[in-house]
Amino acid sequence: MTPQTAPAQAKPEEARAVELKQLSIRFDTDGGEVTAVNAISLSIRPGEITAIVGESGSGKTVTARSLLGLLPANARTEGAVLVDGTEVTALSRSQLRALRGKNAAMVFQEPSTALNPVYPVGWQIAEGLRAHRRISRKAARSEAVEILRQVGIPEPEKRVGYYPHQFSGGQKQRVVIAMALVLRPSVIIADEPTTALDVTVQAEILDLLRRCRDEFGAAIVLITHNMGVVADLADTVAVMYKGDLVEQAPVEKIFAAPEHAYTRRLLGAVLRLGEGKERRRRAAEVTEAGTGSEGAEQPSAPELAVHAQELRITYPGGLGKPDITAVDGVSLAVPAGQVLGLVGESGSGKSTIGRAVAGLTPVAGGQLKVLGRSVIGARERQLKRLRKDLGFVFQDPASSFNPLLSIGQCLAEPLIVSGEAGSVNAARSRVAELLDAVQLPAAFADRFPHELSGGQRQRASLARALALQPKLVIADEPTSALDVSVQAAVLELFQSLQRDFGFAAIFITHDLAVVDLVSDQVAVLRSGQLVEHGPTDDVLSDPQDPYTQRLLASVPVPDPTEQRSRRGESSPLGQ
Amino acid sequence: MSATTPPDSSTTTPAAVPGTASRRYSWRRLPVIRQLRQSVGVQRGMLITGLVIVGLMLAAALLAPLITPYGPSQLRGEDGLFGARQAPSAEHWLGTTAGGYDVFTRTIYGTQTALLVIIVAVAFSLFIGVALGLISGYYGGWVDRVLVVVADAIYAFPTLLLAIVTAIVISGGSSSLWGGIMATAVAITVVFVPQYFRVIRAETLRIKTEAYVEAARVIGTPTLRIMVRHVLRNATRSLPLLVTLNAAEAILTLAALGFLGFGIEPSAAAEWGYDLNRSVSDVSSGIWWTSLFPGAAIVLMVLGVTLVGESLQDLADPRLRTRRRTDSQAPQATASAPVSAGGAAAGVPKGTGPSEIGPSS
Amino acid sequence: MRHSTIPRRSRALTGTALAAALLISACGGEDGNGDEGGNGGEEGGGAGDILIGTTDVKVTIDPAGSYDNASFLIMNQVYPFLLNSQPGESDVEPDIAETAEFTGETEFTVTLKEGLTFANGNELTASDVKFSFDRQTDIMHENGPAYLLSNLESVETPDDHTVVFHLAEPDQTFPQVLSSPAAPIVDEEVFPADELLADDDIVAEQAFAGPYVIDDYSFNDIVTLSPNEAYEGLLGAPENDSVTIEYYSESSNLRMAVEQGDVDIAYRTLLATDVDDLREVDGLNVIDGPGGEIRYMVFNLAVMPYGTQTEEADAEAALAVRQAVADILDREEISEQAFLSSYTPLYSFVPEGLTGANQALMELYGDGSGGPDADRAAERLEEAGVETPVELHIEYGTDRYGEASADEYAMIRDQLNETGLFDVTIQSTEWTQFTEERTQDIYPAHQLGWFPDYSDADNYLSPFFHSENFLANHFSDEEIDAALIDQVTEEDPEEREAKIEELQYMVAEHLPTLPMQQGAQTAVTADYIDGVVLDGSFKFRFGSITAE
Amino acid sequence: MRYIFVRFLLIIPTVFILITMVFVFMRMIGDPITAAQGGRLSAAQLDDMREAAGYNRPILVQYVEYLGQILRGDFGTTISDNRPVTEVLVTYGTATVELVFYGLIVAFLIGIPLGMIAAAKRDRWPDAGLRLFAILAYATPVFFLGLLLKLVFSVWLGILPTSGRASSRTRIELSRMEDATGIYLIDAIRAGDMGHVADVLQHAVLPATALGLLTAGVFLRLVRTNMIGTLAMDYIDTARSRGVSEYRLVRKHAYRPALIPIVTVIGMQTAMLLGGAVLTETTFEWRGLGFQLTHYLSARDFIAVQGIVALLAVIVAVTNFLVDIVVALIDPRVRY
Repeated sequence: MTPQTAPAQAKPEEARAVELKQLSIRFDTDGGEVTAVNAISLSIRPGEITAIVGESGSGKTVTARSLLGLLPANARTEGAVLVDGTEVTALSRSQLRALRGKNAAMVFQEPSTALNPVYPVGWQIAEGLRAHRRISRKAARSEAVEILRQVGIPEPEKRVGYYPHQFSGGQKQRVVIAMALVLRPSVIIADEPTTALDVTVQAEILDLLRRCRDEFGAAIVLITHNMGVVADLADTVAVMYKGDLVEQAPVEKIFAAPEHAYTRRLLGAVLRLGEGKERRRRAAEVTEAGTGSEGAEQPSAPELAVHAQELRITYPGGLGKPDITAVDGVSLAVPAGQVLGLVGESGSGKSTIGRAVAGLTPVAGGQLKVLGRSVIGARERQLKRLRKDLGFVFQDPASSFNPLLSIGQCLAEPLIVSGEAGSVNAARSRVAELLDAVQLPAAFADRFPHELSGGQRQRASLARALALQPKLVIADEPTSALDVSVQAAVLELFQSLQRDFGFAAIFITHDLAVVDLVSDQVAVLRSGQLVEHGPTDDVLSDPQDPYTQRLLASVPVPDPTEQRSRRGESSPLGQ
Repeated sequence: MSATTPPDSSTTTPAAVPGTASRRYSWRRLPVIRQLRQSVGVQRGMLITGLVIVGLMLAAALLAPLITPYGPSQLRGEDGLFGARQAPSAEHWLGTTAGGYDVFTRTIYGTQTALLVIIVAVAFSLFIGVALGLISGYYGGWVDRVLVVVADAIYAFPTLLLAIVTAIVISGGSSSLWGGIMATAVAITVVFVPQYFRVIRAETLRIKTEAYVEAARVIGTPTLRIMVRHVLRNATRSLPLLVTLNAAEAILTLAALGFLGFGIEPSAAAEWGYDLNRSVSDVSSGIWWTSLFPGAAIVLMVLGVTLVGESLQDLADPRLRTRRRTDSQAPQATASAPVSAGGAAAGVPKGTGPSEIGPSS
Repeated sequence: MRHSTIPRRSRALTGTALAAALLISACGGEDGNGDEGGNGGEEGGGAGDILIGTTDVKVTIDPAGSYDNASFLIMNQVYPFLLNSQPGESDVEPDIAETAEFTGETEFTVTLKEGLTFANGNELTASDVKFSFDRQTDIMHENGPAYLLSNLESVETPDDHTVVFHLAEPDQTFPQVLSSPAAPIVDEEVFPADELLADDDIVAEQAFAGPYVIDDYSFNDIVTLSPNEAYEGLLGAPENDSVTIEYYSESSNLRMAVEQGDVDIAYRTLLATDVDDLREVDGLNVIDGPGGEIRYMVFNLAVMPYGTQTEEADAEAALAVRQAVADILDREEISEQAFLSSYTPLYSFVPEGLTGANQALMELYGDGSGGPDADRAAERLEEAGVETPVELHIEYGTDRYGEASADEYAMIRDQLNETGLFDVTIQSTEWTQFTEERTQDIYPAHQLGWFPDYSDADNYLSPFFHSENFLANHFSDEEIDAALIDQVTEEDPEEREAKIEELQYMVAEHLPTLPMQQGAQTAVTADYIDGVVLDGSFKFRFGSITAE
Repeated sequence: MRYIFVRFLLIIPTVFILITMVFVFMRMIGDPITAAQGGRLSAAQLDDMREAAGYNRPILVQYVEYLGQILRGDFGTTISDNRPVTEVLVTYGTATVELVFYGLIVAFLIGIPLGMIAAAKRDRWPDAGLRLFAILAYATPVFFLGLLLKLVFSVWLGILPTSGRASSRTRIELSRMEDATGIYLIDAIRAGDMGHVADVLQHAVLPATALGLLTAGVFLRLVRTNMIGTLAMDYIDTARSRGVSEYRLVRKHAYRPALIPIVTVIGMQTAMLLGGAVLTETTFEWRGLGFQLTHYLSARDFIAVQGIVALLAVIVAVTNFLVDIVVALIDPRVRY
């Protein structure tokens, strides 16, 4: 099937795929009216990819949904939304239905929930066709097969009858995109289409989206918070901040010369691979200058904080099924006072290793020594001594605090359990110190976890991990749930704390830029096996393993020019 | 920010950053009151109706001696026996029963019996069910497996039969007030423990993997402390619904046992099911007052309790909750509104669907 | 005393129609909706098909395995007895026997009629008779009536038509035993000697020699009977074409069924309220008969107030307490309110309608005419030095003796407490538990009821008041023991009647039990039904029923 | 297949536990001899009979003996009325199954459409009314509802029979049929007499309504909650963004996933219906297992009670098993 649409350039300059005029969106909530989008105006040309960027709560998703009239009942809209020249807000239900899918289609963030689990994907694709055209079942099916082939699903004839759960995450997202493409819409709205995916898969999906524009001539509205993705894909960028549209410009201009202060701040917080080397060098100088910081002097500190040999960790399988091996024969070491970055995609076993070191997951085989003690087969009583010297920072700041206890109570918990404080009141001063160490006001002790923002909670989480002055801290994706700017601040705090307290750390993450920033050493994991292990600079600048190389290549660089040239080098996306 | 975060993570919105000091122990955070303040429209109507009915029943139980002209087992007034099956009159507002008791008096006093059964039954099932569920969910292993199979087996047991057998075993078949109440309560407990067990076990399994429990384990918190302070306290969110269901079921079982003749002796206490049983034969004789009032009392009581339970469940589940329509409060005032632990802070539950997304992206 | 019209003594054979006419109480008269149900009387010619509804639960129709009203109701129609009573009579005469008489103090000889057969063609001989009685005692089934035969030592068959029963002790009630549930004659070629036979097999084998055979049999649901051509006994050939018995579980449903014409006759057991209502319904007749059932209260002489096992044991005071209770209770009031007169006051141990019954308690206690007398009770207690109020706990069983038990005992409590002389508490216990505990000296006083095994006054005396009585209430009196044996061996009927009356006065002085109420039999029929006879034999015979 | 097999094996422990529980319970509450003869025999006589029947032996011995019997496929003969337990189960089991089946039909016919309406009209007055109806259905005891139904439809209006499974004439004819199934409706249809069919159906209306309304209330609430939940799912939005009509969203996309939890609770509902059947059967003279059970229980007939409970347990367990299979059919994710 050849694209029928004329190239974007053929359209007159005035043509607009999407036009927002003074759009305001407000919500009626339990607590009153909340303004989500504040009088924004925006226009998107056909055949162009426009990225809307911003942090949580900036109103970018609401804006995108308003294009299809998909706002909840408690939303009230002012201003105009024009899609393909049609005023969306004034449409009747049936007119709206005719518009949806045909003029504009949507790609959602989470492919696994965007597909109805009880129907085959072919059925779901055909459904869109049949909703807009009179078409026989057979014809709809063959169109479904064709579109699946075009989005790169192997064996589409067979897989058109598969159910969603029979596809991998990346394939599901391809199916979702196929569903959007099949009606040849002039606008595709993609809401964080790659956030739930691994880096390597993300690269493939981004490529597919680019083809959507090139081959199908669709205008794409891309909602994202990832500046790398923006640099990779977008033609134009619109920056939103707390419901306002603060800046709209071509992508090169945004990256090269951001005008608005917020845009500058946003870009400034973006981490780039390779920056770490420089920072590390500077940091090393500082440490040398201030010789004999606390941690280094501990005489009893063993040479290796963590020493794993041929580590094997399994999870019990279901009824009558073999155990699942999560980690298989991994050997690694973390010297005292050093930070090991543990990198890998989802399912690589990185978190499992972290949990095993903390004694949260039993080890099936191999050897694991933590701070000089073997934790394999150790009883809870024996582990208890060790636990005083361990700190753990969890990924999700929302769930790592008991919602019913105040921050003060949470921070006092380790002190009470270890016997250092008798009660929450007795621990008050120490809690205040801890809060101060993570740059939070002491008054926060009386607040409840849900009253803190994500970044504040992650700081508190750090404070809790440090309460007993541990010799080893395990940080499991501590920043992956945070906004870019918050992430930068938390990472900075982590580094300075690590310098001050001198603890060894295992830093688990999927983000290579973060590893680059914080770690002295890197271990790369893939499907439970160690692929590469060495000093950060060596691994990142000169990866030996092909997987590490591919991983590095897949990370989009937050610089449109560089990214464009990189894309030229790397092989175009085959299947 | 991402769909993988559970609903409680929605508080990164600016609105949630509090501007006022702690309000931890305010009465507004008390269970039912908090929900009452949260509710709107139909849901509020349901909740209030339920609360009013339950309140009236409570009042009837406590003030029974003041409201009623006679005692529940009184057969004789100043002019001798009341007489059986007397039609409603000035002396007997709702007539008299086949046994010659005053229907109004017995209907009112019936609330006392019903409430006693509810209290004892709920206390028993709650305590045992929660303890077993907690242990089973937290420790797992063979204890868990055995308990699950046993709970499932009890579930498959016809409840009423179980209740009858338990009633005979417990009270030795005797029909004293406490014998009857304990029998019903234990019977209800046997039936309901599996339900508490299931719910608490499921919650425990969920909470056990929550980061804050792991955080507690990492610092070496003793197991009992984890179970009580972290798991149990957070596992109680479905309990209000279960408790009300349990209460409603207790009333119905008491009535069913009474109806089948395993209940409480009429001179020991007033019990609706028993009175209803005795009135079955009256209906065909055109004597309606002996069955209608005790029957209506059962329905009303169960209705009230269930309305409260259903509304609480609706309010706890963001999917089912109706949001308040326009309100004069300014947006920033949301911060001082009570915020549920369920995370519907400022009414902006996380994007699970179009009807729920708010001003976040 | 609705049933007082029943002739006490058997006379010559009167026509069944006459007896029925005597028994049927004033009928509702006008033609109501009699044919609405379409169940009776539509086939011209014959006396039609009769539909009877009952709430009694049947156990089995094997005579060795059941001892209950519902099972016996069927057995009465399908099995032959050596001795039986005519409708309207309570005294027995030969049924399939030619003669039956005492041929010695402990020897009873029966000769059978010639040429008797079962419906399946098997001959009915003396050997079948011996088999039937031996089988009862061999199986000794837990639900069976075998212990009624405990006085029977052996059965002898000198020839095919003669049966000789050898008794252990002299017993004038034995002829009655031969018409009791222990005595149906069964086919030895069909029934196994040492175990029960399933109902369906009995029906399939047609092992019947009574007036009817069973055509259709659906357990505790529907049973259809049709006349047995082979029957040549006392009761004669049935006057109807068939009888169907339908079983109900709720008496209210039975009531509606008879009211709406779904059944022609409702028999056992309608609630008093329903019977009361149905008396007023056009097109229905209510037929009353004497009931052998009695309700009474048992005092445990060991644990009642001042009982032998209590701290302040005092036989005099204990007796005074019992007598005071007898003085105070107002049976009439209870009968009217709790039972709507479906039970009538009982003033002796032997219920009215049986040979030898009197009203001993009426003379001895209360106001002398059956009413209560609290002052007399107060005097009695004071004389015996009893402190008032006397604390007394009375237990009653649920279900077994009807739901109205609760009302009955609530009223007893109310009447006793009202005088200020007593502080009575009552409580009910589920039947099986109750009956287990009643012999364990737990209840100071408790409820019981009695259905007779056969229509003889002794059945209301010996089991209760002999030293080895089944009540286990620690009552024992040598004089009474002797008197009991004396009356049961007395061969002269007049003499025996006098001794029984005397015995009732003796027991009434001691009051180990307190008679309360006597039951009545009631049937409600459509007004096109005739020939329903309820009499002192407590057997309901279907053969005399006709539908117009 | 393996999943089905393993799932099937799980029925065994459930039934075993129940049998054991009933065995122990029954031995705690007295024996059939006392129940039958306690009112007329002395304690010594009773003891002799108990001894003869073997009820005085240690409970463990009796239990092992009982298990042995069951393993040999011998469920015994009822003590109180001398009938093979298997026969009791077949006769009354079919009646109960028939009643529960009618009840489920009523529950489906009323509960599911009303639940969908309530979900669609969420938080408006039809919803409020329907929810109130659902709660009332739950709050009204079966025996009270039965009483009211009988009062209105039989006593006042006289349009429906008060009790029984069929009129006696029908019952007699059906019981005369050879190889009768015991399920009256089937038998009546096979007999080919429309009068009988009508009669059977007329008798079924009130009991089925009384029993079914309760479950209808449960279904209504469940359908409503699940529909609301499902309608909030992402894939509904995805479909909506493709221009799928709202009607189709409800009918095709929300309905089937929302049905899964309902199918799941049918297992539990069956247990509940069987329990409720005790009261319905008593109220409406429906000679089924529940009705018989109370009777056997008061007679302390161990054998009969154990047999009936075992059958009920098997029915519930098998229903749960079938439910799991059906869920697997509806929900592709569960398939193996």
